[in-house]
Amino acid sequence: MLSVENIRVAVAGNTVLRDISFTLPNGETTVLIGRNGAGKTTTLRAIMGLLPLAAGRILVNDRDLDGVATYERPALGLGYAPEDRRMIPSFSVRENLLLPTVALRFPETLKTERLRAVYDLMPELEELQNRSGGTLSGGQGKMVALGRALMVATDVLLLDEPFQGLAPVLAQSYARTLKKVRDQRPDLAVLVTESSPQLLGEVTDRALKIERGEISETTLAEAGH
Amino acid sequence: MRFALHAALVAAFALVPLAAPWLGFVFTLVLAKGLAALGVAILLRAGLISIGHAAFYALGAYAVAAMSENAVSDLVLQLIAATLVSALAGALIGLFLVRYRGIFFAMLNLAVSMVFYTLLSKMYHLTGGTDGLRVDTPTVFGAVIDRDTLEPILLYGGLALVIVVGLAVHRYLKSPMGEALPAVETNEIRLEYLGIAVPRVLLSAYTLSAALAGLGGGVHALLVGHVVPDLAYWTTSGQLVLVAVLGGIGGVVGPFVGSFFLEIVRSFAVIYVADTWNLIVGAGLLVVIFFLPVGLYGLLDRAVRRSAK
Amino acid sequence: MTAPLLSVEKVNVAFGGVQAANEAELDVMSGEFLAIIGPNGSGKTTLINLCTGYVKPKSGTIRLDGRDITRKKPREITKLGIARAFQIPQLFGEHTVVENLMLAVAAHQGFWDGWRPLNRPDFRAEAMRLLDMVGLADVAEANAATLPEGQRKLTDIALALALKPRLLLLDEPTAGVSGDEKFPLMDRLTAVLREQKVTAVFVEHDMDLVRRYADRVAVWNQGRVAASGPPETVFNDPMVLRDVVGVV
Amino acid sequence: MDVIIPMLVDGLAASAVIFFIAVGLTLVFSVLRVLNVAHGSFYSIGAYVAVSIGGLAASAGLNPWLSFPILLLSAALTAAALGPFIERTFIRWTYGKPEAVQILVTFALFLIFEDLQKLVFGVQSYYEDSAMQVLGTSEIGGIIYLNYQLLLIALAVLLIVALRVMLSHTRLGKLIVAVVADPEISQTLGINASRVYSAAFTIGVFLAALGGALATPTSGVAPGLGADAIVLGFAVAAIGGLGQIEGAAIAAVIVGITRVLAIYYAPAFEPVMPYLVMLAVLLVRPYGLFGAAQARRI
Amino acid sequence: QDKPADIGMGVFTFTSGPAAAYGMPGRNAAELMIEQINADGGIGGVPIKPTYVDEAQGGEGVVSEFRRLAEDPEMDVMVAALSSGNCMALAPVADQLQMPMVTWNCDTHQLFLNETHDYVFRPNSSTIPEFVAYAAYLSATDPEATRIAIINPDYAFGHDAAQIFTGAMKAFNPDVEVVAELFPKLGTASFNTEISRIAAARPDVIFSNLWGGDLENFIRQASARGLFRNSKVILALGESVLQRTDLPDGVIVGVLGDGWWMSPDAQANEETKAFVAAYKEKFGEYPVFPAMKMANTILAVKAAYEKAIEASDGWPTRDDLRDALEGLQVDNLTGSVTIREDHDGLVDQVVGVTEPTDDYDFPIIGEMARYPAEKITPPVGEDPMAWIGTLSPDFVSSLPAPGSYK
Ligand SMILES: Nc1ncnc2c1ncn2[C@@H]1O[C@H](COP(=O)(O)OP(=O)(O)OP(=O)(O)O)[C@@H](O)[C@H]1O
Ligand SMILES: Nc1ncnc2c1ncn2[C@@H]1O[C@H](COP(=O)(O)OP(=O)(O)OP(=O)(O)O)[C@@H](O)[C@H]1O
Ligand SMILES: CC(C)C[C@H](N)C(=O)O
Ligand SMILES: [Mg+2]
Ligand SMILES: [Mg+2]
Repeated sequence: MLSVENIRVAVAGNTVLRDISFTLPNGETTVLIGRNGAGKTTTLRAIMGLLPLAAGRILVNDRDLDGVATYERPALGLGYAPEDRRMIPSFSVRENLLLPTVALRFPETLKTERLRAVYDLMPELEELQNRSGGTLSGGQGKMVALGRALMVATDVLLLDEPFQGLAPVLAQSYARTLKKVRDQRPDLAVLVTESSPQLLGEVTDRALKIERGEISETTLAEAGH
Repeated sequence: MRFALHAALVAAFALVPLAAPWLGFVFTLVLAKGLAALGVAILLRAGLISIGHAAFYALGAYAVAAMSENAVSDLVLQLIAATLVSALAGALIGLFLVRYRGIFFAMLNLAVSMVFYTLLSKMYHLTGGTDGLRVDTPTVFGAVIDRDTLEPILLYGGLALVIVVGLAVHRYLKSPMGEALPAVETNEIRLEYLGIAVPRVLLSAYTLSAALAGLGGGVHALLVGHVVPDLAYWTTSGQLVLVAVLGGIGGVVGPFVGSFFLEIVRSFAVIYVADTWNLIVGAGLLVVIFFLPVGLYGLLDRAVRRSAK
Repeated sequence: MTAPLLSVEKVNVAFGGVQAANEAELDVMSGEFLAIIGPNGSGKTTLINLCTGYVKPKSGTIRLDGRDITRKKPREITKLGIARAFQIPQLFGEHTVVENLMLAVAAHQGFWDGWRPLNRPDFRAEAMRLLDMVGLADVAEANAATLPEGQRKLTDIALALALKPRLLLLDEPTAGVSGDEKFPLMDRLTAVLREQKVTAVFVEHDMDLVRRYADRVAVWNQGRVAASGPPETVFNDPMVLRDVVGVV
Repeated sequence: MDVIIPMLVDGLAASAVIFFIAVGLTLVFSVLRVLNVAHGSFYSIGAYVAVSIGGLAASAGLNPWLSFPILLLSAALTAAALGPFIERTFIRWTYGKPEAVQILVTFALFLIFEDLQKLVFGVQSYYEDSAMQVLGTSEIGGIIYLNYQLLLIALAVLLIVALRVMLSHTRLGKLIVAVVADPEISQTLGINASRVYSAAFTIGVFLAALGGALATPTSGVAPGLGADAIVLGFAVAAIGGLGQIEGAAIAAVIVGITRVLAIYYAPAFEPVMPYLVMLAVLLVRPYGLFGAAQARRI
Repeated sequence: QDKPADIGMGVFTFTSGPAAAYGMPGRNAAELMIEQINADGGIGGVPIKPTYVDEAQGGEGVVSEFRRLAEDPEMDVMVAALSSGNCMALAPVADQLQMPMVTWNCDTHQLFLNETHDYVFRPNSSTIPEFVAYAAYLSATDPEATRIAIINPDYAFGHDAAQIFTGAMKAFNPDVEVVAELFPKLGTASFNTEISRIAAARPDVIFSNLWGGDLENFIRQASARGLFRNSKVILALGESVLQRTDLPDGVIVGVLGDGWWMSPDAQANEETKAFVAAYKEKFGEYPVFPAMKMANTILAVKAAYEKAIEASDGWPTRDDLRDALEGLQVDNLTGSVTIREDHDGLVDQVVGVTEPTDDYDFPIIGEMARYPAEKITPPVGEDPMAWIGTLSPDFVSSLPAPGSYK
């Protein structure tokens, strides 16, 4: 469970987010909708601590993230898949998936267990596991990024524009994966940003719309105009 | 207000040596190195750091020495030659170097200067090897003078020269070509997409900077009366960069302020704290970089403006 | 039908595995406004990079007025009359907005004069005129690096206009421009372009914008044109609706 | 043809020393993107520490074979004492700053260290060669060589292997590679990037100090050591392609061997060989042997 | 002019950088000698007040320091400099500022070659006699030696020496050939390649005028690699490191002059013994030849002053001192020196070979020859290189034999 309380965020001088507040209940998938430059990525980056808060606070399971460095947040169960797939090119897919567990010094048993779980969710990753991160296509990269986030995401999962640039076929299977995730992890709160929410139909529990740095409840229907 | 500051600087420069004549020598050295540092500063504006400009400084100096060896004794001719030779060398070397950026530009300048340094110390018959060459007291417009008259000529003539050159360089920096230099650092691609030939921008800057270094070297040679290969050694180049940044690369005056600072610190450090003058200069440099990115001149300038308000 | 101003013939380029241009074919007619739409990563920006010499194709030819420009440098192509605005604004961060513009004006009207200042009345006047047009006159003296994304975008477009091009390539001109400013901006822009008979190609994610300003739409997908024609036909093509969803 | 053997032994031994200098420089650059002029100071400080400790050990009559662990120890001490401190105080500040600034900050540090060394160790030259003595010599092709030279070659090879293993098979190695590839995403995956930077820089200091320490058994330590080391290190790092460990190794071999050849066939050019090689290489490959341009996405 | 409070003396030497290892003994000797002179009343009742200048700051720094001091009316004489480069740079300045300059160590023969310096004097020898002496000693002890290898520092001093030594050797024995000639740059740390190169050339003789830290490194590496076993070695500045490196026996060394603190003349001189003892006492090592050179040079200045005081009524001016230096003849700690009309010094050359001794924990010089200055110094005005060309084998036999100097 994640709650964002009146945060203000400025990027390179101009305020992008004004007094944003919302909560992500466990077991629910929330979509954050908004056109380019609305502030979706900024929101997620702020939650990951990549951007400083000018005001407000962010809590995970009622723990204030203030003073918790970015690199300490995955340990709290935050998983993040950025807008542009960002693989370590010289690592294999498997190494890329394991990287966060290496960083967090997971015991071997836990590592293999998590990896297993991810492979069960996304069998296609098991086939890719020996490909090097540099050679992945955009779509494949998105899938691996999701898997990598799931390796540590026990509480909160943040996905930035997962469908952007995905060929429709891939997009469908990605959506199915999200559905599985929600069904299998009732204690996981998921936030997906999207400028094109159509595909999210059957996954979404709630939709938030972000416009000129402010947030409002909405429904996919009206968002999808 | 700025004008007042500059006038004050010039006046101080002209008057102090009357009180302590040996400073006349140091001040003239300040002018010589300041010219070279100005050349380095021009390139720094484009984000290009040359750890090799001492080569052009030395080239100018040796050009003067070579001329006085070969009985071309007129000071004016000698300085013109020093400038032209270095400019030419700069243009030729620049042709290759303007393709490079960042570290690699620095490295290649270093390499070129070290090769030149070695040539200077190896070609005994031409360069007198490491003992270097004598530079005889020149004639001025044909008039034979002795060293005691040469030095004021170098100091005050040099000062006048620096003012003229400074104004010219100032205009250049304000011209489109000059304004394009920082643009090369911030966004070279956009310049290309404006149809501007970046190599040409840089080549002209490189040639100009080499010419300035050569002129400075010429003055140095006439002043010290003896040239040695060390003039081209990379530490000398490092010093020029240091001086430029110390003084501030924003304007034309900065490098001279930096050069002044360094020479004075050195002259007095060797008298009182002989063993730690590197330390002092190093610390000074850190202070400038961390706390006043505008350089010493920027500091002066601000101080003056503030006091003006 | 007249000969195309710009023509892209069987162009291929790949980055690692990604085929960013795949036997790409495209003609741009003189005077038209061509919109290019398509999913992210489909190769739209790459197309512009190809036409301006920033990316060199593995194979294929690009012609301006029938003249081969495939292997020319960006600055040579610019001199031939193609100007470009970037998806990520490309500005001179150490200069003020008006200085940015004056540099562009100088580039067009006489740059190689080391004696007269950049900041001379005629250059400044022209620069201010351009800033006025994109509605940035009031931030003229601001440092370009400090502008918000939207205004950076507009400055970038103004820089391209300063070159008085025959063909203008705009990469997502209104991305980052807040919604209420989009249309006024495009109105001013298109007015100027029409009046100066400038041919324009613009990459856009905003379909309303495309419907409203494009004479013709080319749908880019996986490095080539998937469909092309007047907006009304294209936007009724089911394939387009299916494949280009994800770009609203 | 009597050149071949000396060329290999002396050349490679020289290459080894050069490599020790360049590899730390290039490693630090590959991680921190900072070209560290002060690297030369760490080299000479390592040397001074080694002769000091070695001298004490010798005068205490310790077994000369202990001088090898002492060389390592000296490097480790130097790294521990200076690495994290310098990185946190000065280097960190220069991340992402223009090269000119980085070079000048580290150059200033270099100047300061030069005088600090003079104040601590004075100007006379020190030496401690028991390591060289105990190893003795061997005659190859009628010329007597120091076994220590052969040891240096072996150590250099060992070092390359060790670094490779470290980078691709240890936890720290993986983290370093990740941070180099993408500092920001690395943090979102739980990597403490700034700790990694510190570690990488400290390793760099260690390598520099090790190079200095390993040089002492054959050559005394005197002021000016660092200055020569750093320019040579730059040249080699640039030739190999900045940030390329294998590149540095190959560049070191080329430079070492060309210098030997020069001493045989054109002694006058020996000092410029590194620069001539650099000019030649960079004119053909502008980013060095193993380096490549990173085209800017627009 | 009447008596000043003290005699201002500028003393130029390397006190930092790699050359300091060689320059420091010079400074130490100056301190001690001046102390002693002042202790017994100074010169003509006036104490010397030294100002030390570090030559390591480079050409223009040294020049500007010289100027600054010269302008100070308190300053009366300059003892400068260690390096030939600096002497050449300072000489014209001395003439210009009419400041008497007495060189203490720089020894390039170029200094007075085709220039006259009215205010510059060298009460020391130049490279010509210094290196001719080594050639003479070698061909006397080892006439068969024909294959010579040379390894000298890569600057004028090294190159001149190579030229002079080979020139003389060829004059003494036409069969002499140079089988290897190397000029490693100053501050080289590892000479291994050079050593292999030399070893491969199988020379009878290895000549070197490396100095300071370079010399120490070379000796250590070369002796470890058996170079001293397979060839005869000449180390022109070997004496300056006798106490710091364990030099094998039988190496030809000398002192670029007569400044060997243990030479018969030196030992015969109570003053010298006292100086040596005091030096050892104060600085923990015996005075190497740069120290002796400095001491002798200061004695020359003292003598010049006394001569000037005689000559002039009132206290001597700078010009009086200059005049006194002309043709000065003075006995010093290790022998004597005469200043010729070209301002160059006539100094004997002492050469010998290292040999073990029970009295010290380092080798000393034995089998010495002391070559009389006038015999091995080219006459005034004669081109040195041409003069060397005129030498012949019987020149060698006309010189005192090795071992004759006891
Ligand atoms: N580095 C930056 N410098 C200046 N402005 C920035 C920077 N990064 C983001 N912005 C601005 O912050 C605002 C929000 O950016 P953000 O990336 O969060 O938008 P978004 O909703 O994710 O858009 P998209 O759908 O394109 O990802 C935009 O106006 C953008 O221009
Ligand atoms: N310089 C480059 N190096 C490597 N890959 C590149 C480069 N430029 C483009 N690509 C790849 O080529 C493909 C097309 O990129 P391009 O920028 O043209 O897409 P686009 O259509 O402009 O996408 P968007 O709408 O997001 O701007 C992408 O997969 C991109 O990753
Ligand atoms: C150390 C000295 C032997 C230097 C030499 N005398 C010179 O003139 O440079
Ligand atoms: Mg986004
Ligand atoms: Mg694009």
